[in-house]
Amino acid sequence: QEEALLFELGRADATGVDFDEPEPFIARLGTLERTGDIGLPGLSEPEAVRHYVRLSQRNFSIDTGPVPLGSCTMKHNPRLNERMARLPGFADVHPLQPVSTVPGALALMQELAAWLMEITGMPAISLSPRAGAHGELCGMAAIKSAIAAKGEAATRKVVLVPDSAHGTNPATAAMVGMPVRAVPVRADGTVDPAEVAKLVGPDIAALMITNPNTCGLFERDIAEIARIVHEAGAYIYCDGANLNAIMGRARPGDLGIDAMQINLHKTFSTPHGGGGPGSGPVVLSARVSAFAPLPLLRTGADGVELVEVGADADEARPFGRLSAFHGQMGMFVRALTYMLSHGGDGLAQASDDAVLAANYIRVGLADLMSLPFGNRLCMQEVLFDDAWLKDSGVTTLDFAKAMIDEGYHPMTMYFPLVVHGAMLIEPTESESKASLDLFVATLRDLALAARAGDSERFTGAPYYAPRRRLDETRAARQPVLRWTPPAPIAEAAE
Amino acid sequence: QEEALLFELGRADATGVDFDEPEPFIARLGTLERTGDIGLPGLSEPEAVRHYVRLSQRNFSIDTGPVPLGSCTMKHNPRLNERMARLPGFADVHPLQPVSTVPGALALMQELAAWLMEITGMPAISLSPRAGAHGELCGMAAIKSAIAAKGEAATRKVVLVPDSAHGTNPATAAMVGMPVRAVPVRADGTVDPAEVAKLVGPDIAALMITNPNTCGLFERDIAEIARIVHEAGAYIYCDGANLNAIMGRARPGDLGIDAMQINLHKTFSTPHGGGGPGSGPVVLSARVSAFAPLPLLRTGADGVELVEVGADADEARPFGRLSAFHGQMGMFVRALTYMLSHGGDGLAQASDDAVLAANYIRVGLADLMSLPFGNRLCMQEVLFDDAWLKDSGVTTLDFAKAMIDEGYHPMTMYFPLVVHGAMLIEPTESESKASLDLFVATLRDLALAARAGDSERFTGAPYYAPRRRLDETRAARQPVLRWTPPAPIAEAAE
Amino acid sequence: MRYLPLSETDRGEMLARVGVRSMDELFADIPQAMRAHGLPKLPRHKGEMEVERLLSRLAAQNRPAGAGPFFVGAGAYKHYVPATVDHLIQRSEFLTGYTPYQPEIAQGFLQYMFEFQTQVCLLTGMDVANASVYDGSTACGEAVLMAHRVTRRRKAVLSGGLHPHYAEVVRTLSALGGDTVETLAPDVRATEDLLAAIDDTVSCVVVQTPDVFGNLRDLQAIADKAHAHGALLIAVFTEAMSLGLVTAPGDMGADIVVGEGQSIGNALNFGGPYVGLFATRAKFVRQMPGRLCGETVDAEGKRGFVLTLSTREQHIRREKATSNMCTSSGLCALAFSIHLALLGEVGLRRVARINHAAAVKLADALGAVPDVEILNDTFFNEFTVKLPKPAADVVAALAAKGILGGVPVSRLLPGAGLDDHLLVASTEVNTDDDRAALVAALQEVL
Amino acid sequence: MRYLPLSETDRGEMLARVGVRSMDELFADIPQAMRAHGLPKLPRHKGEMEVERLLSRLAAQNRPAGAGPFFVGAGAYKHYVPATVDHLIQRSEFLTGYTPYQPEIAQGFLQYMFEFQTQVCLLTGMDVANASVYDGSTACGEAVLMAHRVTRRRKAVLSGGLHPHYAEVVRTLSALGGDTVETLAPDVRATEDLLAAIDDTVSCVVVQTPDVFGNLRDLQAIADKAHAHGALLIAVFTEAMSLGLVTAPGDMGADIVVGEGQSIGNALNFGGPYVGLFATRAKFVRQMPGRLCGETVDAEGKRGFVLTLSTREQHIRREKATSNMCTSSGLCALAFSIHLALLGEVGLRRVARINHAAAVKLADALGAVPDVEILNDTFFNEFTVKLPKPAADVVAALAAKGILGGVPVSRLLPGAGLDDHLLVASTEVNTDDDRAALVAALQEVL
Repeated sequence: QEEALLFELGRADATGVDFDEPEPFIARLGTLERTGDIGLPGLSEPEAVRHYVRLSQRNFSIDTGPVPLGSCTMKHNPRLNERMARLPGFADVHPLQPVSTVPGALALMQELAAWLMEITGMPAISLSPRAGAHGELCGMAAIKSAIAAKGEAATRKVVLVPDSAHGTNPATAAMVGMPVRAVPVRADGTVDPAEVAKLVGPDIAALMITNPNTCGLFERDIAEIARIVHEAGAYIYCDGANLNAIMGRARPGDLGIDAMQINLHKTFSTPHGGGGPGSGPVVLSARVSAFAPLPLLRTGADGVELVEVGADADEARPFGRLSAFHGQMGMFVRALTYMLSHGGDGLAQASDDAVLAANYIRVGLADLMSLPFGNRLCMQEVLFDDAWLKDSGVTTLDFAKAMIDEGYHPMTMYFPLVVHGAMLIEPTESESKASLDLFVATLRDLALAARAGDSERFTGAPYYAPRRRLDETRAARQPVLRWTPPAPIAEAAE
Repeated sequence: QEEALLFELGRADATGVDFDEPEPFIARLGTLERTGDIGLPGLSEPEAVRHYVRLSQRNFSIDTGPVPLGSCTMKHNPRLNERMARLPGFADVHPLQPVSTVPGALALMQELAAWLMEITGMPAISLSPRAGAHGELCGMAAIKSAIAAKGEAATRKVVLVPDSAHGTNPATAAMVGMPVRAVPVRADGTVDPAEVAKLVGPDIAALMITNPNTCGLFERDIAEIARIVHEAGAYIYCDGANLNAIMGRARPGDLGIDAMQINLHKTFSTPHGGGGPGSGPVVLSARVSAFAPLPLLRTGADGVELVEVGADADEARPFGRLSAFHGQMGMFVRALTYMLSHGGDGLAQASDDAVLAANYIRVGLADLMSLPFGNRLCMQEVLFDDAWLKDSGVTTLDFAKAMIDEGYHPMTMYFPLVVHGAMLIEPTESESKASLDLFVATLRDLALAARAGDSERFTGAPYYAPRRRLDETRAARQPVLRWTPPAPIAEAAE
Repeated sequence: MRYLPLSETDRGEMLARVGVRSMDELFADIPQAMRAHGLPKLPRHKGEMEVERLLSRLAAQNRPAGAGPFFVGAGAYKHYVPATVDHLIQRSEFLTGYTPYQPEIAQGFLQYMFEFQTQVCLLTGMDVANASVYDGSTACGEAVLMAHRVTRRRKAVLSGGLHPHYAEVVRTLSALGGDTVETLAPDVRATEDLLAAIDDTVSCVVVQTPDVFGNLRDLQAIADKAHAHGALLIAVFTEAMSLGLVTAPGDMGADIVVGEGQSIGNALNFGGPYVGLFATRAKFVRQMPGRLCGETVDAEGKRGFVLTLSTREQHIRREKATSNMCTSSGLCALAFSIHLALLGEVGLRRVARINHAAAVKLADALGAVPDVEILNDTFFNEFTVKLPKPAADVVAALAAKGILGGVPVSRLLPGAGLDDHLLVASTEVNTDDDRAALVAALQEVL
Repeated sequence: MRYLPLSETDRGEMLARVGVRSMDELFADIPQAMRAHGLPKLPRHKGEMEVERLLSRLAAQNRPAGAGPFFVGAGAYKHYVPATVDHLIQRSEFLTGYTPYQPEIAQGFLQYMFEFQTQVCLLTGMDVANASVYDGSTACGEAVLMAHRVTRRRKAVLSGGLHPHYAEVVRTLSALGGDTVETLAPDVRATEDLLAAIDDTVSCVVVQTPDVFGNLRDLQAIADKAHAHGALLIAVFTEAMSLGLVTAPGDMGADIVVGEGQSIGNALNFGGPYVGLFATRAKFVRQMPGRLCGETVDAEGKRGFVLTLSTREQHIRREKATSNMCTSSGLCALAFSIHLALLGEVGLRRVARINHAAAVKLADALGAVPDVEILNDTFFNEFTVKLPKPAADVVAALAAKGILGGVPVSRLLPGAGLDDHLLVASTEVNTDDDRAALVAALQEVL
């Protein structure tokens, strides 16, 4: 059954809430009272429940099946997190109520900060960023501020970005006014310190690197790279999207990283929710820690203090404010709940299991699908390219869409850009061995079918989803971005 | 995708909870410590979530589409009810903690009782019964006790039950040790007082009637029937399953009813939950009110009092206890939440809308489907028979199964027994006009297809459900009522 | 009104289509003399915010178990239920679905029922279990009726260790059906001579373990004698968690096992809804009351599940049914099944051990209080304490100090001469601080 | 560990299949010198019950808005959100789904986004809206950057009525990008001369209404002058509920409308997550940041929805993107959309009127307190009060009496000489008793 749009179901006079009109009073709106209809449709509660329940059923989710999206870390979202985030003491607290009435909220933020610093081995953190890319912006802003503090703002402006970077890295560099220069990736999928050495100089502000990188590999020369960058007077930003691979195995703080965002909705299980909200705290090295944004947390005589104004920031030199209030508290509660549940032992085990699962998939598929950097150990995700599909009439996209018919969310496709037709698979630690075995068996079955020339199974896929393939070109060429009322019949007839 | 059984997914060493072993201690189990494996499978939390989410998706529910089951009143289940029932002050309270620590719980029960008595116009109530049939048992026990108190226990034993009664009515009579005698229904689908007059006598304990009855009709001679029954020294039990038709329009207390159960999961929106839990408070007339079961609520000097012991019951003469503790508190909270939300005006409007919706469906289908008692006004449900399907090769069952393919839960089928191939449709007040229009249009389309001889669409239905028709005969002939481990291969080979 | 989708315009159009001029006319079948005119004595509808405030105010007048030290049991127990359980049972497709009479669109319900039945069989050591009944006490009442059907006898013998509410339910049902019940005297120390009560007129013996006083009972000898006389042994439990640590009734010869499943997956709820577990031997299945799910195949040969053996049930058999029940405890059974799946074998056993350890700790601590005597040799997570004062007074005094210290036996058995007896339970939710607080407070109030 | 499905046996089998002898070997690529060896300084894993207790203890140290009289606003507002909203957004298929890049299995997300975009257009009076950004303040910052792109100028003028946090965000982003910002002085009584600040170098004027002091602003004259000079008007709101009662920014000439949507559907959450609304004129759509959902058809011609115009976005355009954002405020936007669907036109307008009435009542009552002055001529549900004492002290004194009385302007604008100014908000959650309590307490503490 199809589900109509809210605007087709709803009615101007319908409502799903009951409030009595206020008693007559004299309005204080001046001349600015809204006139005319807004045009909003309303639904009674039963209709609203059915509409959204039906809509939900048209979505795939972790709870319904594996979502092996590389670099997205779609792991289990515990329900305890949701329950804790809804405690009135967290959910029903205003960011500007007196600080004396929220000591528990500040303590929670401080505790979260302590865990994240310990996990990453970094000495400072800002909880303010509202998503991963916001965290990148925060980290690069801190680096830019540190450069400015050294009086090099005018000269040190270029950011080095490896080919394999997320699109957010160059976009973030652009937002802090820094042009990007590419660093080629060597044949084994990692960054060559020699290449970095060639590129660094007094114009270089920072290197943005991802580690483990988007090929699923640990940048084994990271320490050497860091040394080269730091000696050149520049800084290292690390994209922390893949932190889930290395908890308890390596600490960014030991690798020479100056700033790194932590996607709480990846490594620390806050729900993706179909695109957000995220949360992207940034850990900072001693080199840049003075340059975090407002607000700051500080341990004072009376416990945790909240610093909201630059003048109160003591030795800190905040570069400003990235958003209103103190950050994504709701996500902090969930992430801390997750961490307390796992403990240090559980977090390390999670990383181990995640890496084991990716390698298990790798060996399960290595004979049928092609590994651009050879059949070697990977981190929490394994990268295939489309060389094995050559001449099959099946593309990476087709293959991914056929996975839908088998009950899976497709893997990350066509990313990273350094390999052709990339398929980046990250199972996470949340899948059982039985689930991994079934996944491997299913992909083997699909791969054999593709090689056998059964291309229709792929090019027409998905067949068993709520929709067949959608016309994205049409959507972009003739954008219809909102509902508009159908023309009245009389008008239409004119 | 299929979903394996818990026993196929789970493992003996897996668990989704974390507890540390207790420190060593000396057990006090005597010789009765359990030895050997229990055989229970465990799941990690991610696996459990996925298992049950996937299972849920194989169910139809009110939230996903209309469930027009006659006499079941599948109405909207507000989420506020769920939230209120989970307040720690209701959900986390023990039935045997000191009464002084639960005044709010008793007050809530008292308030619920007051609303139910006012809606039904009855002077007394027992909240104790745990479901509708339990309420019937309670009501009939009260009647039996009243008869015994008059010294007629040995002689007055027969219960009159109209043909159109629910199966629970005779089963309940059997549980109170009373044989059943049938009352034929007259041609217009209601009970004829003259028939009752013929049957009453000193051996008759009670008449069990349903009003509105299961043909969707109001028993218009109920007052006359009550007079006859009472004059003969007997009592009237009314099945309250269809109370949703008459709130604010008629009160059982004004009709001469002596006892009636109220299904909170029908009229008062507590969730059906795939079969329970229910709750079946019983309202009682002055004639039988002394004979309610324990525990009782009573308004004393210090507010509401809980009477748990017969000796403390003053003028009441409880016939015993129907179950442990005080009843379905969780359902009481939900029902009262629903009532407070609706208010007297909203409850009356709900009944009006429910009756209007049933009649709207009636007139929408009357020309295509057959109405056994003529195209006349009905109450909250409309009854069709299968006369119109004669020679079509399509049965009531086939027609109902075809509704599944159109996105509907089938209506009640083959009940009441007084008509052939009954189809009993109750839309409730929760469906919008658009939903009712679509329902009528869909059933018209189906009816026309059935008449046009497209029998395959029906006899093979459902085609688009998680399962095709299931072999119920096999299930009953070779019952497999639990999972058993597959025989080990070696053993199987022997 | 937010729950009513029809607008006044809709109503007008629909009335016109129906062919009546007003809502009043729709109710023409109700004779004028009987007509009610709305519900004017009830208050007007209220907004959600206002309703929430009203109910929150009532709720706030009650003292939740989780608000402080809590040792109340006697048939309902405070355990920790994972957040996942409550989340899952609130899914629309579980919460708002109907009884699965249409199996094609109810496989989710039916499969969990099949899994639940199996879990109950494993826990109790029995062959078959139904998909749940109202609660433990009604399960007990139905078990006695079933034993009468199986044995064609009409006399039940109830142990003096049976929960008094359960015994009352049995007596109520038996009185209605004209059957006989012999209830033994309250048996605090599990010393009653049940064997002596068994003869060829008895249909069943009903024994609870752990009994209401907390004692564990070895049922084998009772089973043997009952069987020798053609009677059945009905084993009862009120604390399902105990089955993780103590011998299964099915391993001690029970013919029917019934009990309360609230402890697993369900909140205290001031007494309900709970979930009655009901299991028996395969040979008695057709005499069993309640809903049953069975495995079968669909038209394409795929495994599927249906409600089955419904010829036992009221909607088919009418007055010949095994019971008049037509409601199970659906969502509570689902919660039970999910919680038990999360626990698994290792989790259940461990939590059961923690419960026992908690009770042992508490018994040792209370036993050391002057003038306090622990009456049990054996117990699981609850035991009976003899106090130098009426237990009801002590409980009231403890409550005034914020401690819910247990259930006075006098509340369950008034007039039985056990007014100085107190039932005390300790589960995994109790901390050492909780126990220390009880001991300290008890010393003060004694 | 309950969240990790692999057993030790599984791990052993999988390691063998991978061809390594230990977990350590899996991490061979990490040079030994950099290896960490677990996280020994962090505590061990904890059971759910224990974690819940720890967090509940922290939560209990905070004073929730619902615990007593509450008048705090200044950019985040306490409103009543129906239980249905939170229930629906917790459905697995909404909660745990990924960004809808695979539209065939994400039509539920995409359809609500299309509906959300339309709702935002209607509320703001604009042509197009994105599927939400982080919050109102970041929306404001992004709007300025967008205006720079559209006008190819790099100077923004900020009204003195703009929320100081929002102004700070604009200044931070502008400083990073090397752009210029002119911020007018705090404008308590809405008397600033914005028109004078507009010239041909200005890319945009940013004006909030209701402004941070509560005043309603007529934007038309500013829009006219801005347009005459080739600049854009960016209209900002921090209280989405106001759009139900006050003139839409789109009807006063705004080119970009941004604001905070928290008030509809979302809790206070101590500042986040919230939902940033972002709408503009159709002609600017390709310069707009953020995710957009558009209608299209599938291979069978059925209506469907996809993410579209992604050539604006970072994952395609890299450094040429309109923003680096790759996260919307998904679930918060869904909550907004559901709550607004439940409200509908009539509900939104009515709740907005109730808010206004509540604030008018409170203003009248506070205005009658000696030495207290209400500074606003106009307002929606919040206004500025001048006190005879520092507002921060007054707020602290009120808090000690259990009343959260508002936000001292000094907290937002320290050193601005407005220490005796207090922002006070009243919404539909406030009762007459709440207001009376505030007035009484204020009289005591002044």
